[in-house]
Amino acid sequence: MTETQTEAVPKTKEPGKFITILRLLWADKVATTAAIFVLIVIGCAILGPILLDGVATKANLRGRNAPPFDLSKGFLMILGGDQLGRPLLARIIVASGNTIAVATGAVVASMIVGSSLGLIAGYSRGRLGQVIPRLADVIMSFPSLLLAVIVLYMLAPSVGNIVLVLAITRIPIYLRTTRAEVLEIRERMFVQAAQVMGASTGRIIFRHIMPMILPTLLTIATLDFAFVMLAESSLSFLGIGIQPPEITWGLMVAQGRPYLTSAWWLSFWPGLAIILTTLSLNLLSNWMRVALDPTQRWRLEIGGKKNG
Amino acid sequence: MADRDMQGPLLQVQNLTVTFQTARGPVHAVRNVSWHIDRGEVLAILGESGSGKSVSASAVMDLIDCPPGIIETGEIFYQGRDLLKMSRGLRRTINGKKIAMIFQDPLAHLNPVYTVGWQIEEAMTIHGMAQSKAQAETLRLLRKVGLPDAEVAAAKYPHEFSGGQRQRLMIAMALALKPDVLIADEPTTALDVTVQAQILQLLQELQAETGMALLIITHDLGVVAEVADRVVVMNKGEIVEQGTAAAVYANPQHPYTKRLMAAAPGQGALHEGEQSSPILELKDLRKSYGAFEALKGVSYVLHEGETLAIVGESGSGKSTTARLMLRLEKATSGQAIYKGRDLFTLSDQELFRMRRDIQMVFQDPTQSLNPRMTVYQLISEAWAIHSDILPKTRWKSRVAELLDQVGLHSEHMHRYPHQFSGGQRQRIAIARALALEPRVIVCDEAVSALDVQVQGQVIALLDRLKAEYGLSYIFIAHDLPVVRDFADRVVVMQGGRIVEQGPVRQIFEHPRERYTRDLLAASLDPDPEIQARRRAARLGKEVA
Amino acid sequence: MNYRNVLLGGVAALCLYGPAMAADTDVTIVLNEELETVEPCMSSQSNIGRVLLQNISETMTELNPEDGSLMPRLADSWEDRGNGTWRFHLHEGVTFSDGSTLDAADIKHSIERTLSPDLTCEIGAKYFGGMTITPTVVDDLTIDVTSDPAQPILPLLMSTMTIVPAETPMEFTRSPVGTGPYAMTAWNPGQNIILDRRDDYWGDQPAVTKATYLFRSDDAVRAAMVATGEADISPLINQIDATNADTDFAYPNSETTYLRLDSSIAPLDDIRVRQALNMAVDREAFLGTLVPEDAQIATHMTVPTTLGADQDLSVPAYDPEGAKALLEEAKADGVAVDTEILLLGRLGNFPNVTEVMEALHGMFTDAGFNVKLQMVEVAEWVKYYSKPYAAQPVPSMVQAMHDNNRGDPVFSMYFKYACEGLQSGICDPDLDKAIADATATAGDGRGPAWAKAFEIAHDLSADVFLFHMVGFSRVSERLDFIPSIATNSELQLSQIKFN
Amino acid sequence: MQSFLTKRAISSGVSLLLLIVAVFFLSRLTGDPTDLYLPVDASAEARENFRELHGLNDPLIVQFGHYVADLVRLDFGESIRRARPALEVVIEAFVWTFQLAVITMAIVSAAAVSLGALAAFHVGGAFDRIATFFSLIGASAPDFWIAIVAIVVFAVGFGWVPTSGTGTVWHWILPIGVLFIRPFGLILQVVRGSMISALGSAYVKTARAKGVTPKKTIFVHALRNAMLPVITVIGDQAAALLNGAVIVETIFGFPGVGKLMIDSILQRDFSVVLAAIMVTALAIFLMNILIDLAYAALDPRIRY
Repeated sequence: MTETQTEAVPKTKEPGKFITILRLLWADKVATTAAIFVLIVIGCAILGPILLDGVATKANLRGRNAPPFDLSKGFLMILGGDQLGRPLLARIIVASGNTIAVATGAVVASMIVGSSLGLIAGYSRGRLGQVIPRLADVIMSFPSLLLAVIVLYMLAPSVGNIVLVLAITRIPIYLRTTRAEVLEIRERMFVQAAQVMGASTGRIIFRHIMPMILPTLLTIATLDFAFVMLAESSLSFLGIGIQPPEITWGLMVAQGRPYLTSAWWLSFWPGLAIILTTLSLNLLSNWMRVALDPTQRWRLEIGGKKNG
Repeated sequence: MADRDMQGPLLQVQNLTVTFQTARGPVHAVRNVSWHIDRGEVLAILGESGSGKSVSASAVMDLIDCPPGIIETGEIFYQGRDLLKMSRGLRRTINGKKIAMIFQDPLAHLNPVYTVGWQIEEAMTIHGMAQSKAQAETLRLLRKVGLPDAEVAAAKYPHEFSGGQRQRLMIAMALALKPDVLIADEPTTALDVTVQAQILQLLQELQAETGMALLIITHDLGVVAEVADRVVVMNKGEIVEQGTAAAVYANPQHPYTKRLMAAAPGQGALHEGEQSSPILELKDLRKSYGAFEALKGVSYVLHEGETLAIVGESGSGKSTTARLMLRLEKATSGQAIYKGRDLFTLSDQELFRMRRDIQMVFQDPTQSLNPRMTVYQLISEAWAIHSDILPKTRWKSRVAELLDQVGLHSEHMHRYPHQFSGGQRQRIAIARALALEPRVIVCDEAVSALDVQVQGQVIALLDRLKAEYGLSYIFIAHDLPVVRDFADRVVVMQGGRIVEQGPVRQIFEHPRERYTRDLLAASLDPDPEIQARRRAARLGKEVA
Repeated sequence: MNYRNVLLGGVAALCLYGPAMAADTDVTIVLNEELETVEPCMSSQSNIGRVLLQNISETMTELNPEDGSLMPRLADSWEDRGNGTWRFHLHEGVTFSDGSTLDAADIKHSIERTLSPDLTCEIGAKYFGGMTITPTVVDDLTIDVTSDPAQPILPLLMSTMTIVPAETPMEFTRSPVGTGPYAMTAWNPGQNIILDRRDDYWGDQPAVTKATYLFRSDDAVRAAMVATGEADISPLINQIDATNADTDFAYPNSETTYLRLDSSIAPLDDIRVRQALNMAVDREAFLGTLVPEDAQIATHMTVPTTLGADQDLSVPAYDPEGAKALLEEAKADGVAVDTEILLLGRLGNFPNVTEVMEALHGMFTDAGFNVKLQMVEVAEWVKYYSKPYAAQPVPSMVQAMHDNNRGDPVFSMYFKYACEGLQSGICDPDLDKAIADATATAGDGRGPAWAKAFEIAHDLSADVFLFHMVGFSRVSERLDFIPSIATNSELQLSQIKFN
Repeated sequence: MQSFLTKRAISSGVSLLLLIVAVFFLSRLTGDPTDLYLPVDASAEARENFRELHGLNDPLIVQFGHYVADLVRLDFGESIRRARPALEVVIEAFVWTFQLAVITMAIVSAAAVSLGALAAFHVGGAFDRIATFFSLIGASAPDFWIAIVAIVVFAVGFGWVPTSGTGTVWHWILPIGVLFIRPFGLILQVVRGSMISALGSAYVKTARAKGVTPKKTIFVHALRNAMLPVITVIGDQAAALLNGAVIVETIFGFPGVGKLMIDSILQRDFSVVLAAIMVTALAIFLMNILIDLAYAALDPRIRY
C-alpha cells in the first residue's frame, strides 16, 4: 500500500460509519444473507414468545408427530407437529427466544468478565498478572459437566443458571485472548505516547487498549455464540441442561432424537435452525475479520463483483 | 553470448503499465515505464515512497500478485525474449539463475525457520545442482561475502546474524548461480552508515568480478552517487528523467528532479548557537538489562532554546537516554535534573505535572498515533488528561489553530491517521506534542522514516516552532546530513558511551575522535563527484 | 519382510477378529448400562441381575412369573416351623463353578454376607430392611432361617437371595462364583462380559453355549444392533424403535407409574383437590401415543398379578369440568386451591417421561390448577420423593415409577402408604392398620387383606395413578425367546432356544 | 530447558492443586452418594451404616485431609459404585480415550493442514469456498445428531460399519468420523488464515525470486512458518478430546473417560471424578510440553 500512497489527502467526503459498514456488508453477498437471517432470528426471539406462546405449548396427543408440509392443519403445522402434537414452526419460533437469550447471555457475560480479567492480567505487572492466568487454567480444566451439575443441583435448571454455567466455562477464552493482546498492545508506540502525555492507567486501558482489542473479541464472540448454542444442546442431550416446560432449539433436537427414524422432522427443523444460525454467525464472523482489518478490507471494497 | 549485443540490451523494460486495485479504486503504480540495463553496468532507479520505483523490478521477477496487481501493457525483454509472454514455469528457471534479487530488510526476507546454509543451497539445488556440490559452493559463497567461519555460519539461523551480515547472506544467495542481472531493492536502507558503506563496496567488488548488471532501487541520493553509472528518476509512477548519475545531479532538467536535488540534506548553513542557560542536565546515566550494560555513564546538558542532536549507530544507547529521561523505563542509576529537580525521584503527582514540560515525537507516526482516534481526539487528549490547560469549549478552535501551525487544514480534524501520508502524520504528532505547551521536545528519529523532501519540510517546521515557542529539542538521529543542517550541538554515542560532544561545526569540520571521523567518512554525499573522490581516496589508502 | 506387509497383515487380523468367531449357539445381549460390579449380592439391580441371576448365581426359591407361585430351585422344599422360622431342604449334588459342593454353610454365609453392614448389598437393603434374619445350619442339606419379626413370605424373600460359596470374602468380588449353568470367563470393563456354559451344571444343559454382554446407553443404537446382527437380544428398547413385529416384543415390566401426592400440605390435604387432580388426567389419550398401547391404566401401586391386586378398582373418568367443579367447591370451603403445586419429574425414568410430564402439566393447567413443572435428575428428585425430605416443603406431585416383581404387595405398601413409610405421602390410621394386618397375615387370608389396603388407599385418592408399564425387547429371529415380566430383572439364558 | 520444565511443572502443579481443592469441595455440594447408591426403600440404619463405611459423616475438611493424605501415598481412593480403586477404573477408561484422541487428532491434523494450505493458496477460489463452507456446516451441527444419523445411514442403512462398540478397526470409523468434524473445520480455518499471512510474507517473495516451485513454496517455505498458531489450536483441540468425548463415547458405547466422568458425576462417585481429572490433567500437561517442544523444533527462534 505504501507504494501507492500519495501526499495529498483525498478530498472526497467520507461517508458515515454505519453507511460504510452497510456498504462493506453489501459487498459480500453471502455475509449479507447471513446478516438478514440473523436479524430474522433475533426478531423471532423478541416477538415469538409474546405472540405464539399459547399455540406452542398447547398439546394435542391425538395429533402427535403430524408430518410436515401439510397445510390442512393450518400454517403453523407446515413443519409438522411434535411428539405432543404441538406445531413445530410455532415451537421453533418461541424456542428462539430462550436459545438466543442463553447464547447472548453466556457470550456477553463471559466476554465482559473474561476480558476484564484479561485486561488486568495483561496490564498489571504485579502478582495479579501471575495469578489470573492460573485461574483461567483451573476453569479450563474444571469439567464443564461437573460445573453444570453443581450449579443446576444447587440452584435450578433455569435459563439464568444455564447462562451462568456456560458463561463460566467460556471465560478463559476471552481471558487468554485479551491478556495476550494487551501484552502486545501495551508495548506499542501510541501507548507510550499516551504515557508521555501523562495519561492514567484507566485512560490507557479504556481509551487506547480496549478499542484495539474489541474487534478480536467481537470476532471470537460471534464464533462463541455458535459454540454456546451447541453446548447448550449437548447439555440437554445429557439431561443436565434446560428442562421442559422451557424450550430451546437444543432441547428440541435432543427430545426429537429418538424419533429420528420414525418422525425425522422433530429433530431436523430445530437442528436446521441451529445449523443455519451458527453458519450465519460463522460467515458473519469471517466477514467481520476482513471488514475490521484495514489491511484486508480492500478485498471487500473492490471485490463486490468477483470476490465474495 | 556473442549474439546478445545484436539483440539490444541484456534486460529491457518497455512501456510497462501496472495497475493495483485499492480501496479507492484502481491506481496506476507505474505508467509507460521504459528502461534498460547492460552487462557490467549499474543502473539506479531513484524515487520517493509511492513513486513506483520497485514495481518494474517486481514485474521482472514475476512477483506481482494478481489480484490486486494487473500488468496492463508493456514488454520485458531478457536476452531478446519477452518474459511476460513466458509460462510461469519457464520464468522460474530464469529467476534466481539468470536474474536474482535482494531486498531491503533481509531479516524478513530470509526464512526464519531454516538455516542460512540450507537457504543458500536451495537457491542452487532448485536449478538442478547436486546437493553435495551445492554444499561446497555455499561455504565458498559465505567466505566470499566476508562471513567468518563459513561452516559455523551455514548451520545458523537468520536471527543469529546482525543486519549487515544478513544482507551479505542475501547477496551470497543471490549470487550463487552467477546471475546476469542482480536487482537490489533498497539494499542498505535501515542499515548503519558504516555497514551501508561496506555492503555497497561488496556489491561493487562482486560486480567487477562477475561482470553482471546491477540494478539498484533506492530513495537515497548518496547511494546513487556512490554506485550508479546511470540513474532513472521516478515520480508518481512515471519516469521523469534519466541519464548518467553525474549529469542528473549536476544538471537536473525536470522540476521534480530539481526539487529533489535541492532537498538533499547536508548542504545548508551550519547553525552557530550561542550559549544560554541549561534547562535539562543528565548526570552519569546508567542502565543495565540483566548483565548487559546499555548505558555506561552518560552525561550531557541541554540548554534553553537549543537543538541538541544525539547521533550514533544502532545499539549505541541514544534512544535509551530519552526513554529513561521520560520515565518510560527505569534508570539503573544517575540523575536527570530539570529545573533543579531530579526527574527520577519525582512522585507520581509531580511527574504528572512535569509531563507537560517534556514531550516526545516518535520515529514512526503510523505507530505512535492511535489508529482508532481522530485527529481531533488525538490532539485534544492532551487537554483531557491535563484539564487545567484549556476549557473544553475552546478545544476545537485550539486544535484548528495547532493544525494550522503544523501546516494542515482544520477540516482534517475528523479524519483518522491512516487517511494521511507519512509526513502529514508526523505533523499531527508534532501538533499533539505542542498541545501541552512543553518546554522540551524529544524527537526520537522523528524524520528518519520520511522521504527526503518531506524530511526537509518537517525540519523546517520544527525550526520555525522552536523560534515561535522558545522550545528546546533533543534530536536523536542516525542520519548525519540531517543533523548537520538542524543541530546546534551534537553528542556522538557509541556502545552506551559518549564518544565526543561539541558544537555542530566542531563535530562536522574538526572531529577529534577516530570514531566520529569514520562515521562522517561512511556517510554518503549526494554529489557523485564527491563520492568518486572519496572512493579514489579509499582505494588509494588500501593500495598504500 | 517389509513394514507394509506387517501392517496390512495386522489390519487384516484385526478385521477378522470378533464376528468371525461366533458359533451358532452363542448369543450376544446388549444392555443399556455397563455393569459397575459383578457382585451377586447386587443382582437386584436390573442389569446385574440380567447377567448374574439364575445364570451364575442361583437362589433357593424362584418366583414363577406367570402365576406368581413359588418354585423350588436350590431348595427342593421348605416348611414353616413357626415363630418366624422356616426350614429349607437343599437339592443334593449341586456344585459351584469352582468345583465345591453346595451345602447349608454356603447358604448361611450367603445370607450373612448379603446382610452384612460392611458390604451394603442392595439385596439386603432392598428386601430385608427392618428385620433380623438368623440362619442356622441343621445339617449339610438342611438350614433353618429365622426372621424377627416373623415374615409369612420368607420363602418368597429367599427368591432374591443369591447363593455364593462359603469361601467368598466379605468384599465385593470381581469373579463371581455360583451354582448356575454358566460361569463368567471374561470381564472387560467398558467393553463386554462373557459367560460360558458349564459342563458340570447340576440341572438340565441349556442350549446357549456362550453369552456375550455388551453395553450401549443409547436406545436407538441398541435397537439397531439387533437389526444389524451385532446383537441377538436387546432386553430394553425404546417404544419408538419397536417397529418390527417379528423381532420386537412388548412385555409387562412390573413397573407402575404414578404421581405421589404430598397430602400433608395444603391444598393437597383436601381430598377434593386430590380427586380433582385424578379427574384432570386424560389417561386414555396417552395410550398408544406417549405410552405404549399395551400399557394398562393403573388403579394400584402394584401390577395385577400381585397378590390382592386383581380386584376391580377404577380411576375416575377424564372430566376436566368435574375437576373444576370440585376445585370450586373446595375453594368455597376456604381451601387455597390457587397455591402453586410443584409437578416434579425424574429425568430418564422411563421413555418419554419428559413428554408425559409436559402433557400432564397441560392437563392440570387446563383443569384450573396452578402447576409448575420441573424435571430433575435423580439426586434432586430423591430430595422430594423419599424421607427425610431434604427439600423445602412445598405442595408437590412427585412422578415416580415403582417396581414390584416379587408377587407380594408387602414390598410396596408399607413404604408407599404407611405413616412411617419412606415415600408415603399420606398418613391414615385405617390404612396403617390394614397394611399391618395384611403384612402379618399368612395363607389364604393374605390376598383379601391386601385388597382391603388397596381399596382404602384408592378411596383416599392418595395418588394419581397412571399406568402399569410395558417394556420392549428386540430379539433376533434366530432365537426362540419371548420376554416376560421377569425380563425386567433377569434374563435366564437357559430359557433361550434357537430356531 | 531444565529450568523451563521445572517452571512449567510448578505452575501446572499449582493449577492442579487449586483444581483439586475446587472440585473436591464444590462437588460435595451436589449431594450425598448414599441416596443414589441405596434403593429408595433402604432403612435409615442402612443409610447411616453406608455413610459411616465411606467416611461421609466426617466434616468435609477432615474428609479432605484423608483424601490428601492418601493422595500423597498415590492412593486415589476407592470408587463407591464399582468397589474398585478409582485410579484403576480411570486408567482403564483413559487408555481408550487416549487412543481415540491420538488417532483422531492425527487424521484431523493431516487433513486440515493439507487442505487448509491448499485453500489458502487460492484464496476465494472454488476449492477455498467449498472447503470453508463444508467445514463451517460440519462445525455447526450438534454432534449427537450427526452421530445418530451416521449410525442410521452407515451402519443400519448400508451396513458398512458396525453401529458401535470396540473390537475391530471398523468399530473406530464412525466415532472418529464424528469426532473429526468439528476440530477439522476449526483447524482448517486457522491453517488457512495463518497460511494466507505466511504466503504474503517477505521470505516467500524471496523464494519466488529464487525460482522455487509453488508446491515447494507452500509446503516447505510457508507451511512451517504458518504452523505455530496451528499447533496451538491442535493442542487445544487435543486437550478437549483428552478430557473425553462424552457424547461420542455415550452413543457409540466407547468406554472412555468422558463417559466415565459424566456417569461418576451423576452418581456422585467423587473419587473417580477426582482421579479422572488428575489423570487427564497430567496427560494434558505432558501434551503441552510436547507442544512447546514442537514450537522449538519448528521455529529456531524459540528456545527455552
